[in-house]
Amino acid sequence: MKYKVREDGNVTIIDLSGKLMGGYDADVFRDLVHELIEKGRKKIVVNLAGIKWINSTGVGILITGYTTLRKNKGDLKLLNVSKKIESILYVTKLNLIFECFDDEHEATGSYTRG
Amino acid sequence: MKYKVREDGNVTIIDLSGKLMGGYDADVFRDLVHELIEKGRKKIVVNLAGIKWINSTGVGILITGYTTLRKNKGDLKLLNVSKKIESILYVTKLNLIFECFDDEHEATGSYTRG
Amino acid sequence: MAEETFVLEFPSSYKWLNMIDLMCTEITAGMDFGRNALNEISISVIEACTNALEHGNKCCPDRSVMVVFRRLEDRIVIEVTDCGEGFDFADYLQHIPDPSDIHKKRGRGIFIMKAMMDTLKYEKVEKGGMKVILKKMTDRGGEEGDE
Amino acid sequence: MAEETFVLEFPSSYKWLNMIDLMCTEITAGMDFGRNALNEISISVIEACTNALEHGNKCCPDRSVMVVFRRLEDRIVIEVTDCGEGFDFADYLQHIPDPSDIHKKRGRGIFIMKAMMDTLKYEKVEKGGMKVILKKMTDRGGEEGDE
Ligand SMILES: Nc1ncnc2c1ncn2[C@@H]1O[C@H](COP(=O)(O)OP(=O)(O)O)[C@@H](O)[C@H]1O
Ligand SMILES: Nc1ncnc2c1ncn2[C@@H]1O[C@H](COP(=O)(O)OP(=O)(O)O)[C@@H](O)[C@H]1O
Repeated sequence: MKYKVREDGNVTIIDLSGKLMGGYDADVFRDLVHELIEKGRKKIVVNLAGIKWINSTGVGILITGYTTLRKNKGDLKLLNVSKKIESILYVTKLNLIFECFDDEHEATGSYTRG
Repeated sequence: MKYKVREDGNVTIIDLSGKLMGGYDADVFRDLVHELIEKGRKKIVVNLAGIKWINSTGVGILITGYTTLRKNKGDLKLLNVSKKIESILYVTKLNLIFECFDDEHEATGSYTRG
Repeated sequence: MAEETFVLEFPSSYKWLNMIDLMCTEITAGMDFGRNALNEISISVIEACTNALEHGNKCCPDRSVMVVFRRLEDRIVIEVTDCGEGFDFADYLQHIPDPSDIHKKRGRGIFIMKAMMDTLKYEKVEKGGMKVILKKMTDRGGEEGDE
Repeated sequence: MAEETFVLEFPSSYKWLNMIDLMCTEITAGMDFGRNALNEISISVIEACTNALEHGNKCCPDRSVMVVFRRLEDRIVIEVTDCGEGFDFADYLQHIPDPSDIHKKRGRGIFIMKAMMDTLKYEKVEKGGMKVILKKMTDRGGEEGDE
């Protein structure tokens, strides 16, 4: 997994790319989320467009990020969820947890509207 | 292997796609060349842009087409030769036989100039 | 058409999972599966291989994971074998934790395989490791004659 | 890093050659090979597998081809084994026909492998078939200590 962090107003966009799975990726993503929370940037959109693939552990990484942010009065929303990721979210019912968007403006806009 | 036949003036362009290798493909390509010769269309450009890959037998198919056309006072030139195909042609010295082009207009133009 | 069998052995590292994915895609191409079903097979194979290399082989690079694909007219059967200690699958399969529990980091792999494939079975192999057997019927194959 | 070994068995049909190509690309990725060398390896593996399934296994779908990839720091070694009758490779290797002969439809595979890899060796396996062993040193590995 690789990532880039961008800002759009008070929303932070994390562009993930490569493979999202257990082990090392989990630590990297957890540290990133903590760092952003410390900076007061708690409105996160995770852009999955560059994710080649993901497994259940990768979804676990996202859900851990989500719970951490929610505890800190922030949120984590998903952008560009592929069919594969969607079906993992669907069978695990995590689709009911994550807000998902296909359009970046809609994703960031959902925070300012909210 | 799949193919489409197009005409540009008196030059015939064969767009090949998929995999070019022995067996069935050899028969299909031989029949196609014979058919074109019978129609009097002997100036051929084989466009390899859509070829996912090729092996030495595939190159053999092209060289057989070439010799058949030359015997009938025609020619067979190659368009969009990938790096992989190029290196097969290179080690077998068949690059000295085939005229290769990266640009379709140049390939067809080479016949009208000649 | 008779059964077509493919065997792959690879070292226990995450970095080869993409290769398994590509292989799975090539093998299942042209079978009577819809796009969703193909995704489900590929996701399940990755989950099975992840468990094998991680829980089974403890990511030890000189232990390999073996994957067998059996491609039949009406179904695909995939067996993934590791050389680990095994686990109490009978017990686990009876008490699979709720995958929608957001406080759990892990523990969704077996649930996903079970939900996405028609059959999920575990066996202990002689040498000690686990073999997980996944099966999915094609659209034509229907649901009949399982187990 | 120690040797990483991959084993693949697949049915004798041309349609699986693309899968071998993908696998070869994944395995050699990240090794110290330039783009040309990677192409040469992939072309050679395809030639070896084509010969194995065609001349060795006579395209019989229930005979399989076995490919072993050994990925080392300084080289890749690839062994392709079939279950055919074998052939007189010693004689053939001494009289490889001219590959630039435009009147020949076929007969360029072995020449290509020999030209593109650092070592090409043939062995007869016990059960009767042929094993061809291909080796290529990485850019760092250099040319030394061969055979
Ligand atoms: N091949 C295996 N060898 C040993 N233990 C396994 C194996 N597969 C699964 N397990 C056990 O079953 C548990 C649940 O697996 P799973 O549902 O895939 O979730 P996760 O892998 O995220 O823990 C694992 O934590 C592990 O204890
Ligand atoms: N695995 C094999 N088993 C039996 N014969 C083989 C094998 N590989 C090569 N040969 C023999 O060597 C010949 C030359 O092979 P090659 O140079 O690859 O050209 P081609 O396959 O186009 O004939 C083949 O025609 C075949 O007779």
